[in-house]
Parts: sequence; structure tokens; C-alpha cells
Amino acid sequence: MVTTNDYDSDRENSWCPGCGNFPILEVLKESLAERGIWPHEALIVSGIGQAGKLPQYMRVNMFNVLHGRTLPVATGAKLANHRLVVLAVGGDGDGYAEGGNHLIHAARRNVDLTYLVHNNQIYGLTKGQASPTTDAGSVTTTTPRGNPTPGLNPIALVLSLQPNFVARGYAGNKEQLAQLIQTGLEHPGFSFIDILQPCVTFNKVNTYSWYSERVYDINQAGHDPEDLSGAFSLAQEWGKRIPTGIFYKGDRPVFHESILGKDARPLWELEPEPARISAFFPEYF
Amino acid sequence: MVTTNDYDSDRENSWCPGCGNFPILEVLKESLAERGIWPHEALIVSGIGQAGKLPQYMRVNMFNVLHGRTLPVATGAKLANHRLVVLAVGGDGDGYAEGGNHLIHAARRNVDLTYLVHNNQIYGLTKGQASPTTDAGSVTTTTPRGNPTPGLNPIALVLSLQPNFVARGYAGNKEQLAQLIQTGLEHPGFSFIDILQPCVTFNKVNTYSWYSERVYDINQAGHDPEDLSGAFSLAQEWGKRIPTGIFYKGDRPVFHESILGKDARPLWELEPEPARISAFFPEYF
Amino acid sequence: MHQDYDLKIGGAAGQGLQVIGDLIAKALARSGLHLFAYQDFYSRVRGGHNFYHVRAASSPVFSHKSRLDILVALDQASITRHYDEIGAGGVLLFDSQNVQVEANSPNVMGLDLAKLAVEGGGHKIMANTVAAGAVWHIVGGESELLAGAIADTFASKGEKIVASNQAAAAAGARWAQEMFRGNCSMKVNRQSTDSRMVLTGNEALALGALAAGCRFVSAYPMTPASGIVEHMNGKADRMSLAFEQAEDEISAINMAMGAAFCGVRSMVATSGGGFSLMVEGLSLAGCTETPVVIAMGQRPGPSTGMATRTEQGDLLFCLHAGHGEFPRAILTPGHPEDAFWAMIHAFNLADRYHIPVFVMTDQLLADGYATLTPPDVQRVTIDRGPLAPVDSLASDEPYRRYQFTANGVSPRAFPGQSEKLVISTGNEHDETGLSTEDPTLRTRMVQKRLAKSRPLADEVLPPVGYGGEDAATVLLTWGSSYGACREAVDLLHEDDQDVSMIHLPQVWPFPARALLPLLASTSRVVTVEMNATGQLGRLLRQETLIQPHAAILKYDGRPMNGEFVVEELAKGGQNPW
Amino acid sequence: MHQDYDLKIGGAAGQGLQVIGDLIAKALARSGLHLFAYQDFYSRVRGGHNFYHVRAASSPVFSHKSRLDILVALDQASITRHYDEIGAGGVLLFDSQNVQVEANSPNVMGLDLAKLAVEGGGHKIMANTVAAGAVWHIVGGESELLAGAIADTFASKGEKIVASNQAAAAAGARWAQEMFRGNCSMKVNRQSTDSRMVLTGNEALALGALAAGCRFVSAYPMTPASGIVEHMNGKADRMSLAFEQAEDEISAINMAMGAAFCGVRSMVATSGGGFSLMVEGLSLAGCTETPVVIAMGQRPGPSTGMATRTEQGDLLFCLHAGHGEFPRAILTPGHPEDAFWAMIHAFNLADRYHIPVFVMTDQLLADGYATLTPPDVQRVTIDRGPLAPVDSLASDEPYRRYQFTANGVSPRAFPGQSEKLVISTGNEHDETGLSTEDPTLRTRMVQKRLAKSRPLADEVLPPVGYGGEDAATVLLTWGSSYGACREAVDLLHEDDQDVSMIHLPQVWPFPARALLPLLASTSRVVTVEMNATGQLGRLLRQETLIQPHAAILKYDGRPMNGEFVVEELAKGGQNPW
Ligand SMILES: Cc1ncc(C[n+]2csc(CCOP(=O)(O)OP(=O)(O)O)c2C)c(N)n1
Ligand SMILES: Cc1ncc(C[n+]2csc(CCOP(=O)(O)OP(=O)(O)O)c2C)c(N)n1
Ligand code: SF4
Ligand code: SF4
Ligand SMILES: [Mg+2]
Ligand SMILES: [Mg+2]
Repeated sequence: MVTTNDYDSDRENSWCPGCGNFPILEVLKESLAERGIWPHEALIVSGIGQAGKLPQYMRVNMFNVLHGRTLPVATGAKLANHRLVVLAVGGDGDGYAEGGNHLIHAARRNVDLTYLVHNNQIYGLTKGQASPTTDAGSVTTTTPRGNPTPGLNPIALVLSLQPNFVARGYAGNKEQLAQLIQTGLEHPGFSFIDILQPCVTFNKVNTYSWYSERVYDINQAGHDPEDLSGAFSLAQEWGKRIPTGIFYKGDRPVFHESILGKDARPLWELEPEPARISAFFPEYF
Repeated sequence: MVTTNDYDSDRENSWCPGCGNFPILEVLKESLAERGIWPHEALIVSGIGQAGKLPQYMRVNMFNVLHGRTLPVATGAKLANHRLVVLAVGGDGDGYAEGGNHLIHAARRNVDLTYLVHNNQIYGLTKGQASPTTDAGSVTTTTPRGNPTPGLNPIALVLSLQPNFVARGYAGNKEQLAQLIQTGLEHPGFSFIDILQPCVTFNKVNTYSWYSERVYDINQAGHDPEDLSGAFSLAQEWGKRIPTGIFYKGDRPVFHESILGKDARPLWELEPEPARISAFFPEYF
Repeated sequence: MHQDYDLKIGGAAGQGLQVIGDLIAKALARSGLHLFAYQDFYSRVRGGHNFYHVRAASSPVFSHKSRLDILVALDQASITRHYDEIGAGGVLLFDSQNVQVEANSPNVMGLDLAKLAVEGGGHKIMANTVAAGAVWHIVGGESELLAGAIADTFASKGEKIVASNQAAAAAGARWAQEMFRGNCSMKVNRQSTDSRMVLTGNEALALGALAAGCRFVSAYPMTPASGIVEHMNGKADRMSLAFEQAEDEISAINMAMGAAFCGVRSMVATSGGGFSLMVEGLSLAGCTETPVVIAMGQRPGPSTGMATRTEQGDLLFCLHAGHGEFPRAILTPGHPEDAFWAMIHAFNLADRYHIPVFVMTDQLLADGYATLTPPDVQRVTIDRGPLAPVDSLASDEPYRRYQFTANGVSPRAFPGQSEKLVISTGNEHDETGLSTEDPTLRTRMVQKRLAKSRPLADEVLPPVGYGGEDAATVLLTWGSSYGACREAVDLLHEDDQDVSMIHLPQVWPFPARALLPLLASTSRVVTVEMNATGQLGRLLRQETLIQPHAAILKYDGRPMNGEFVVEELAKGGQNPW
Repeated sequence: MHQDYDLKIGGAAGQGLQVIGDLIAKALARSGLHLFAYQDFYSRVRGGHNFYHVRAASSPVFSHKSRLDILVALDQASITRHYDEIGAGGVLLFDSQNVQVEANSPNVMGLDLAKLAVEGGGHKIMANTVAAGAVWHIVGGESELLAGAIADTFASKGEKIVASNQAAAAAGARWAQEMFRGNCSMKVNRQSTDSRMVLTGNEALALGALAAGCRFVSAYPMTPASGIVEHMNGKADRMSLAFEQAEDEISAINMAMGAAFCGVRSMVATSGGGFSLMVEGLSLAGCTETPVVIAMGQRPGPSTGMATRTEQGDLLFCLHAGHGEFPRAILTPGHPEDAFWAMIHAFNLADRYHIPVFVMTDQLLADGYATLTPPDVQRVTIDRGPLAPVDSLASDEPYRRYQFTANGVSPRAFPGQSEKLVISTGNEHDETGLSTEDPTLRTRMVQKRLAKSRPLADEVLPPVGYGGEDAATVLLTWGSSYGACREAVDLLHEDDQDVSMIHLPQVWPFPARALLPLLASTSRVVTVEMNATGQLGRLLRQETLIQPHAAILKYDGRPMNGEFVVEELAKGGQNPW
């Protein structure tokens, strides 16, 4: 039986003490083990940033790629070997700024993977610049006079693409986060989880206590994840109250089955068959 | 007084006869004239594609840039000279595929410009590949077995970013289109207009008659453009009925004023003042 | 009797001149002739003036000639632009409904194509088949060959369409028989019973990739490369190929990276602007040693430039693209046949060295047709490069993706292949694939990656000479300009000039070792390429310290031919350096 | 007496070693000494082992020495890594709460920084100011200079913070006075009353850009370039500068294009990976002749590489980046002072030729400090290049953005400036700016753009020699390696070796004409650069057909210094070609 220990790595962790990434790492390891997935059966594609370092601190297949490009790489990996449990992990800068276009299209394709965005509303690794989700007015190294633009709403954005699973978690609520990640892993299709993640070093606005005072669970509050319009309305909330939980769950066909067909053998297992092209020759005569 | 003639160009037009781009060109020229804008007061930044050729067929300031990059260029132009009436024009591939990330962020910034997307649900200039808005199942040169992925919903997508103006027009309804473009030009902030544009050569599914049978005016049907959630629900319709008209109208601050302040002189008019940097020298001693 | 003819069909986009060209080309190939054909078109879907140029000969041909034996004019611009190209004994056939010409010789004749199409029992859109029939009769082609070409071309549209197109062609032929009293310099004489395949460069690349076992291709459409993936995609089901049209080129190359990392042979296809967007991904491939093949179809830049035209302006860009330093290979086939084999070689190189490999073409080669005998698929070898031995995957040792080895290549394993974890990062890393900032390890990893350059250089495709050894003047070229140079050498030899040529089918690693002896006894090296800055010449200077004597350059977007090279050589060429 | 000292502070990220370094550097500069300083840090926010190295001397210095006069150790790794660097008479001061060392000499002493900070009336986070106070006392610095540096550094945080930091420094000084019985080889002797500015390369670039009248900067954060825009942005209001953090680098360069097109001097700042994404935009700038300045801060690649470290691996990439062919200029300053002027020159060149201009630095230069006398702002010249004359804008003639001119540069006008329309496209175009596919026009437009290369080459910044003429060996270098070479030449001269150096402050257009005579009487050219493939050497071969004798290369991410160059030269260098 898989246990969390199977995912443990002894690599030195370079995150700041108290960083909101630690609980996410912990919950992710637990959740994978809980779902009975072995480290060699999963592939984590991660971006560049503090969040992108995550798979370095686990025992798991890892492809740590470019800033913002987790989703295309993960899409290619899933098509090549759809037996792998594919996850993509990155920060808010990685996913909502540099990688914004891929987010739209991976969600639209409904690629069967779980995407965790560690949303600390700041650029951590590069030391405190504004991110797309930095609140309006926040002072950062690139917004010394306060952020002139309002934060992007990742939940609303992704809902507009209707992938199969849209949720928001919070690093300060491990139980809920575990449930979201596990549901995301189980549920076929694109599972998007925006995770509120306090950056204790650079984000002095959106702290543990700031979030803790505001978050509430929409599912406990009665939101039905099949109600897309309701989800969109709820997603508008940000301020006094911050909705977390499962916003939406759908059942569109998943990408690799649309492309490869159901029950296809994984592409990577197929041998080259040069001679087969001869069958096409007659059309060129 | 400005007239449509002021916008007329004698350049040979290379669109296919009957192309849905013609009415858009016509309506745009009329609308600019109608709003009293002189050709030298407007700048059209256009992308690459059949739609991107549009400003070549008018007399107007034009910057025809890269495929997918109209919005960043237009944003820079607006910041440099905010007295210009800035428009961005491109196709659905240009704006929703290659340029998807810029669309999200320009909408979020609420840059004061009018963005026209000629949405023919196909790649016209490159001869018939699928676009992000190609309907599921449609056969194109890149989807010979039918498009495996559903079309992207541009209205829902842009609504999730809440720019100041979100609308859908139709090349087959010039009157409504003129009204949308003129409202977009007048209304401060990011005015997004998705325009259903039949491609008579490559899109044999979404034809004039296909659209004409389906479109209806949401404002006539009673939709209130201040109702964001209602707009999002309406935006889900696509099939038997296709909603057109103004989905949303808001009044968030516009980008160049947030950055430059109100009543700033256009940047391009300012002379270099090298000597002024001496004032900063003391901080380095 | 030696046959060597040039035929051009001119008209507006949308007039279907590609159909005429394709039918005649097929029929000529079935007559046993060798072909070279290219298309000239605008970046528009309707209107403008396009043309299709076919050269057909009883021996192999590699470029077009400037004198036409037949001009078929579907629009007036064909007359303004190409009338003067008609040679002695040449025929001008024009669509009398669209074109006005003073018919001052029996070799100049108009016919009402649409009317003949309708009269022939078809529809006016079969006008172009009528033209094909008329031309075919005038050049004396065997009518069943054209009928057969029509049957195969329209087979997928059903028997009725085949039959009425055959009727239209017959109507054209009948018209010619009745009305044409001229004497055409082109006279097709069937050569042998077995005919040759007619393939574009793009089709050859597509077949090569499929033969190589490429099973993943992601691309964003871009002229002139789209044809490759569209062609592959048409065969996707039968070859278990996954194709995805990415949202942009950044995504395309990163998707390919993901698939390649998981063990699938993967490629992308693009042109200059799209490749520009792939440059960061290329650097990721370099750092993570992920094999990927890039089919790079060049067109004139900078920026959007001239989207449907031809140029070889991106050689040094491809060579130096990507931040940081890592090895790569650049294959530069000169002909569709080379292109097929280059593609297979590209996948093998990529897998053997875990590097990005370019196959560079240009619009001329991509969209141009050639005849070839079917490639011998038994000769296709597949080399997946060093793979972690199965027993090592069952051992207790952790797998090390970046294990130090003598030649810098570390055996690959794939995630999910075994219980071994596969770890990789675009940060500098240690042997296991975890990131490091250790200076000593960094230095070794740089050296490991660059160590591949040596064996890669040792097996570079050798330069290919033509026209004899030790000539006083050597034309040095790469890629599609092979054709023009080869034709030029033949022309120059007819004129007793001591000129030969060398074509580089692989430009990087630069084949300096093999090239130097070939140039040793030459007093005059003249580089020939389709660009303005003489990029091959620059590279020659850099890699061999040889100063080329002159450069023959063309950068108007239209292909060179042999005659152009001969003329420029006579004028002494240019010095762009 | 000649003073020349090296001081290093080592500790973990988050321990505030930058504060100690900055305070001491400021105090040293106020003592009239010349500085060179650099920072070595990991791509993490907490932990790891970072250090700050300061060299201070009574004459200008350009690189660090390997022997330390003072090591301040805030973590144990400072001992493991740097203990051996302490020279004769050097002092080791360590934080006794975090570091364990056997104090076997009066020059080795521990102190409890946090305790002293608290006792001194402050908070334990002022431990680093305590350290600064102790060091400053040990080196015999004038206490009011440090107090003043503290006052200015903390001024924005209020008087209370200033006072308690001053108290902390005094506590450190008191401790040193009472406890330190060693004898430090570093003894600061105040040089002159006027002190020098202490600037990083990034700060110099920022000031240069502001002086040049840059009013638009768009960027996406990337080490080591972010500092430039963050520094500019801090002064945005006062200089009417618009800054926008773009969603990605593609957007950044395209925003700059839009602003530049409308007449505003515009720039971007990035590093390798970010620049890779700008390559398509660069090509658009090339085609549309839109001036844009690119501040390119290099770091080790490929891919993410080592994000916070230094390398010069992107020279040939920047030179060839972008599809198609178009001219560009590449400035490669060697020192923060050069960087300031390079930035101003870059904007002038961009406006005079309507081209993209690169200012290349690397992490060493970007984050490294130097002292300089304040630049004479009166010497700053602004040249906006050819602008359409006002009367022409009032005429009836349409404005032609791409008017053919002798040197290829067409006077600019801006949209909205007058009633004239300004028309531009990234397609090939005619003089008015509308697209064309005419082959003759295409050829002329290519020639027009490339025609600028000649005048651009004529005014290339000349190579800068140091160490005398006609030396037997010449070190040839570019960018920040200037410092190490210059120090090496001094060291070699002390050893009576006949070596001089040449620095290229502009690498493209390559200054061949000026360089050749300088190398004429040299038997041995040795290129010196921070990369593995010897890129400058390659370029030298390409542009001059000179084969460099050897290369001195370093690519472990850590800067060279003079001693390294001397040692490598003694060993004969490498041959990467
Ligand atoms: C193309 C590119 N641009 C910029 C960078 C520099 N960079 C590295 S991480 C990062 C942002 C980090 O923010 P986020 O993604 O939110 O991750 P966090 O560190 O906050 O977890 C940036 C801008 C890069 N590596 N690549
Ligand atoms: C970076 C880049 N990739 C690809 C292309 C090729 N290209 C030109 S137009 C176009 C798509 C056209 O479709 P759309 O944007 O929908 O415009 P339409 O022609 O349908 O109006 C493409 C892929 C390009 N010019 N640049
Ligand atoms: S900087 Fe912020 S996000 Fe990064 S490790 Fe530290 S606390 Fe976490
Ligand atoms: S291809 Fe389609 S979009 Fe393009 S001009 Fe023709 S009809 Fe219009
Ligand atoms: Mg973040
Ligand atoms: Mg379209």
C-alpha cells in the first residue's frame, strides 16, 4: 500500500520558514498516497517560481520546465502516456501571467490532469513583484505607488472555459484542500485548483490571518457544483468573504480520448513501423 | 465634418467576394465618421489574418503588427498618446489563440480602446484550419475527422475579466453592428466586440444563413447590460439561438489614467530632460 | 530524343490553376518524365496573380528554365507578366472569356473554357479540366494517362465527378484537335512504363516523419510549414499519430517536449515568426536534453515579410537561437528526396544525442514538386539512441537521467516505464536531475552537454559535390538552392566553363573537415543562397577562415534558377560581408 | 600609502548581509576610496549561503582579489567556504551565536551580534548594523562616516530607526574597541574630501535611460534585469515615466513597439529566457524600423540555468535573433560608468537608425557596485534622429514612412502629430507603408534596411585598449569581463609580462576596421569571456579571419577576476573552436 512516506524526499527545502507552500506539499503527498497512486505512476510538471520547486521536495517523476509552460508540457506528456497521473504545479505568476494562454486552452481542451496554482498574489521567487492576482492598491516592488490594476479572478476565468473541475483551496485548511485535491485527481478531465497560499515574506497584505478571517466553504454553504451560473456569481466574491470549495464539476469528454480514441495503447509503447508508409505511395503516382 | 469618404481608400481589396469582412469595414468607417473622429485622430492596430488586413483598406493611421499581438501594441500606443482613438482589429485565431493571454490582460487592465474580433470560426488567410471558436465536429484542414474540442466562448471569457464593455455583433446586421461599434468607441475603457463574420470560402458550416437563423438581440429581449451574472448565463447560449448585443457595460477606471494620472500630457509630447536626473544623485553617495 | 520542357499556368487565386497543374504534372510523370515544379502565389484566397510552373524532362531536373514551351493564361496578368517568357515554338493558350490577346500566330489561341466545360457535359467549374485536356492534346500526351490522372485525383469525390471531369478533359482535347493548327515545341514522348511519384517537399517531410515513427506532432498553422502537419494529420489514424493544433507556437514546442520526455518521437513544424516564439522552448530542450525535431520552413522576413514566398534567411538565426549554449544539428536538404531521408535522420540524431534537430526548408522546396522513385522503406533505419538497460531499471539504484558518460549522452528512461523515477529540470542540475548551483557540477554539466558536439561533428552528412573535382570555381550552397546551382553547373559545362558545385545537406555541425580538402585546389569559392547578407559565407569564414570570393544572392522572394546563377556569376556576384 | 583591501560578508539569505555590505561600501566610498563590489546569491529567499564581496582601494579597481582582509561570517558555510581566502593579516569576525570557529589568533573573533544589538538599545534585527559598526572600527574607519551612511540609508524609515541603528553600530564599534586585540591588514585612510557615488550596473542603466528621455518601459520581472525597471519605476512620477509590468515578455516588447511607434523613447529589460520570447517582436522592430532599446542582463543558461548567477553566453544569440535580416547594434559596457553612457547612446542610435539596440550586461555588472564621479549631465546629448520636417507635415503630399533615402533612414512622423497618416506594417511594404509583394520593391526595401549597416559601422564605439600598445599578447574581451582583464594586465605588468588588453564596448557592428591595426603587431590574441564556446572568438574569426590563439573561458556562474585570467593565461588557455 502506498503511504505518504513513499513520497518523502530528504532534499533540503529552500522555502522560507512558515511559507504557505509547506502545507500544500504535505497535503499533496498525502492525497496521492490516499488515492493509491505510486510515485512512479505520477508525473508532476512544474513551472518556475517558489511553487514550481514543489516536486523537487518529493519523490516523484518530475519535469520542471519553463516559467508559464507547465500545461502544454503536461498535455504532451498525457498524450504520450495517458496511463500516467499527470499534475501541473506553478505559481500565480506562472499560471495567470506568463502561462495565461495555456490555461485557457488546456481548460477548453479538458486535458485530463490536475492543475494546482499556488496563488500567493505575489511573485515570490523574484522577490516581491506584483502578480496578476495582486489586489488593487497593494504596494510591491513593481507597484511602489500601489497596484493600479485590479486582480484577475482566476475562478471566473476558468469557469468561462468549463473544464470538468474548478475549485479553490486554502493552504490554511488542509482538510478541505486534501478533499479538493483528491476529488480533482479522481475526476476525469481538467481539474483546476486555485490555492490561496500565504507568502510570509513578500505579501504582507494577504496573510494567514487575512485569509482565515475571510474564507468560507461554498459547498457547506449549499452551492451545487453543477450550477455553472451560480458558480460564476459566487466567484465574484472577493473581499469581506472569500469563497472556497468546489465551484463546478462537469463531465465533458476528456482530451486524450477525443484525440487517441478510447482504449488506445499509450503512444510511447508503439514501435516505429517505417514499412507501413508504403501503403500511401500509390496516392503520389 | 467627417464623412465616411474621409476614410475611403482606393487600394485594391483582396478579400473574397461576399466575405463577411466587407460589411464590417463599411460599418467601421461609417461609425468613426459618425462619431466625428478624423482619420488622423484614430490609430488602428491590426494583426495578421484576413481581418488584420482591414486598415489597409481605409485611410487611417495603421500599425499592422504580428499575429496575435494587437493588444500589447495598442496598449503601448495608448499610453504614449492617450489622445489617439485606438482600435485593435484581428481574427479569431489572432485574438483567441495566438493572442489569448493579451486579451485576458488587456481586458483586466481595462485599456481604453475598442477591440474588434472578426470571428469567422476558422483561419481564413492560411486557408481553412480550425480556430479556437470552430464548433466541435467541424471538418477543417487540421481537423479532417471533425474538431475534437469544443469552441471557446469568447463572450464568457471576456466577461470573466470585467472590462467596461462586452458585446457581440454580426456582419449580417449592420445597423446593430454600427450601434455596438459606436457605443464601444464612446464608452471609456476596454470595449470588446466579438463579430460573427461569415467566411464564405472556408467555413461552410457557419454561413450567413446559419447565423441569420440563429442570432437575436439580447437587449431587445430585455437583457440589462449592468447584470454581469445574467450576461454570463446568456453567454452560454450557442446553438439554436445565438445572443448578440451588449452583454455588459461597466465603469471601472481606465488604464492610462491609472498609470499616468488624469489630465496628464501625452508622453510623446514631452522633451527629454537629462539634467533632471542630477536630483537623484545624492541617494547614491 | 532528349525532352526538356517548361509549362506555366497563370491565373487568379480561386481559378483552380492548381488542379490544371497537378493533373498535367501527374500525367507527365506517368509518361515517364522527370519533373520540377513550383508554385508562386499571393497571401490571399481570391484574386491576385498566381502561377504554377512545371518543367518536365527525360532526365532529372532541379530548377525551372526561363523560356516557356506552353503558357496557359487564365487571367490578363498572365499575359502582362509572362508573355515574354514564351520561347520559340512556344504556345499560348488563353481563356478567351477572361483574357484578351492579339492572336498573331497559330501558336496563340483562345478558347472559352467555361463554355466548353458546360458543352462537354460538365459544370463551368470544370473549366480548368478543359484546359488540362487541351494542353495535354497539344503536347501530344497519351490521353489515357490524363484520364487516369483525373480518375485518381477525383476518386474521393465519386464516380460521377470523375466521369464528368474526364468528359471535360476530352472536350478540351477535342477542341485542340479541331482548332489548334500551331506547332508546339513541347512534344511528350512516353519514356518508360514505370512512372515516378510526384511529391512536394512538405509531403516528403511528412512521409519521412511517419516512417521515422514520429507519433506526436503539435503545430500552429504557418505558411509554408502547415502542409507538413496537414499531410501527416490526414494519415494520423492509420499511423497512430497524435496531432494537436496548439494555441500558439510556444505551446506547440512545449507539448512536443512533454511527449518527447515521455518517450514518443515528437516534432513541430513552423516558419520564422512561429519559430521565434519557440526559441525559449528550444533552450529548454537544450538544457533538459530532450530530443525534438523542428521542421523549419523558411519564408522572407523580417516579421510577416512575404508570407507565401521563398527565402533562406534564417540559417544563422536557427544556429544561434536560444539563450545559453547547447549543441544542435541543422539538416538542409536540397530536394524532396533528400527531405524524406533528412527527416528520418533527424529523428535518429535527436534520439542519439538528445538534442533539438532542425530540418530546414523554404517555400520553394516545401511547396515545390519533384519526381522520385519510391524510397526503399527497407533502408529506413530507426535508432532510438541510448536507453537505460532493462535490468538497470529493475535494480535498486536510482535512475540518473544526466549520468556523466564519455560522449555526454546519458541513457534515457521514461516516466511510468518502470518503478524508477525520471527527474528533469531546466535549471542546472546534477546527474539525478535535481537542480544545483554547485560551480564544479555546473562546469561539468556544461561540458557534458557540449561533449556531444564532437561525435555529432564526426557523423555530419558530408558535402555533396556535382560537376567534377578540382574545378577553378566552386559554387557552395545549402538547402533548396541546390537545384539552381546544379542546373547552373550543367549550363556552364555546356559553355565549357570550369565550374563545379558543393551542396551542404547538413550545415551544422559545420562539415569543415570534409569541406576543406574539396576546396583546397579551388581558386574561387562562390556562395549561392537566397538571402541578402550571405549567411553561409559568414559561417564559412567563421568555421574555416576561408574568404569566399563572391556571393550570388537573391532576396526578392522568388526562386533562383540555373540561368540566374549563370548570369550572376558572369557579373561577378556580390560581396555582402 | 596605497590602499587596496578585500572584505567579504557571508551568510544566509534573510540574514541581511546586504545591509552590512551596503553600509560599509557607502562608508568606504565616503572615505574617498574606489570600490568594486559584487554579490553572490542563490535563487531562494531564505537560507543558503550568500556573500557580498567589497574591494576598496585608493585607485580605481575593477575586479575582486582572492585574498581577504576581512571576512565577516554570519553562517557556518562562510567558514567552510571562505576561511581559506583570508590573507596574512586578515581578520575573521563571526557571529558567535551561529558560527563555530576555533579562535586561534587575536585576528579571529566571535561576537554575539543579536545580543549586542539588543544591549545597544535596538532590536535583534539590527544585528547586521552591529557587525557593520564592529568592522568599521576594526578597519579604522571614521565613525561619523558610518553614522552618516546609516542616517541616509534609513532616512525613509524615520528618525527613530536611524538613531537605533546608529546606536547598534556604536555598540559594535564599542565591542571592537574593547575586545579586539588583533591587527587588521585593512586600514582605511581617508583619501579626499569629495566622495564618489556608489552605483550598481542596473542603477547606472536606469539613470542612463531616464537621462536619455526614456518615458516608456514595459517588462516582465527577470533576474538580473528586474532591478533596472524597479529602479526606474521608483522615479517614475518625477520623470513622467510610464511603466507597466506586462503579462509576459511578448507583451512587454510589443507594448514598447506601440509606444515607440507613437513617438516615445521606449525600452524593455529582460534576461535570456525572457528575451527568447521577445525575438518575434524584435523582428517586427526590424521590419517596421521601430526604435527600441533592449537591456539584456545575461545569466547562465540554457533554459532557467542558474537564475542568480553570471555568464556571457548570449552574444551570438542576440546578434542573430529574429527571423529575416535587419540591422541592429549591440553595446557591451564593461563597467557601471560605461553602462550609464551606453544607455544614452543606445537611445540615440535607435532613434538615428530606427533599429533595435541592445545594451548587454550580465549579473556581475548588473548587481555589482562601482564608485564613480557623478556623470556630467551637461554632456548628455539627445538625438532623436531624422524627423519629418514640420512644413512637410503641413503639405498636401502623403507622408511616406518608408521613403527611400541614401542611408536607408526615413524621417519619422507620429500618428496624431499632424493630419498626416502614419502607416506601417510588418509585411514587406512600399514607401507609404502599405504591404507589397512586388519583387523589385522587396529587393529595394531589403537594401534600404540593410543600407543602415554602413553608417552604423562607421560610428561604432571604438575598441578600448589598456596596458600599452604593441604588446606581444593581447587579451580581447567584451562586457563585464573588462574588469578581470584590466586587473590581469596590471598584475602581469607587475610581473613584467608583455600583455595588454582590448575591450569592445560595442560588439556589433563589429569594429573590425578599428580593431585590425590594434592587433596587427600582436603575435597572440587571447579572447576572454564568461562562456564555454568562445563566442567572441567565433565572431572575430567571422569578421576578421583572425584565429585567436586561445580563449580564457569561465562558465561556472561565478565571476572571473584578474588572478584567474593570469593563471589561465599561464596555462595557455583553451581552444573551444
Ligand atoms: C520567461 C521567464 N520570465 C521570467 C522569469 C523569472 N521568474 C522566475 S519565477 C517568476 C515569478 C514567480 O512568481 P509566481 O509564478 O507567482 O511563483 P511564486 O514564486 O510566487 O511561487 C519569474 C517572473 C523566468 N524564469 N522566465
Ligand atoms: C506567429 C505566427 N504564427 C502563425 C502565423 C500564420 N498565420 C497568419 S494568419 C493566421 C490565422 C488567421 O486566422 P484568423 O486570425 O482567424 O484570421 P482570419 O484570416 O480568419 O481573418 C495564421 C495562423 C503568423 N503569421 N504568425
Ligand atoms: S518568498 Fe514567499 S512564497 Fe517564496 S518561499 Fe518565501 S514565503 Fe514562500
Ligand atoms: S477566406 Fe474567408 S475570411 Fe478570408 S477573405 Fe475569403 S471569405 Fe473572407
Ligand atoms: Mg506567486
Ligand atoms: Mg478567423
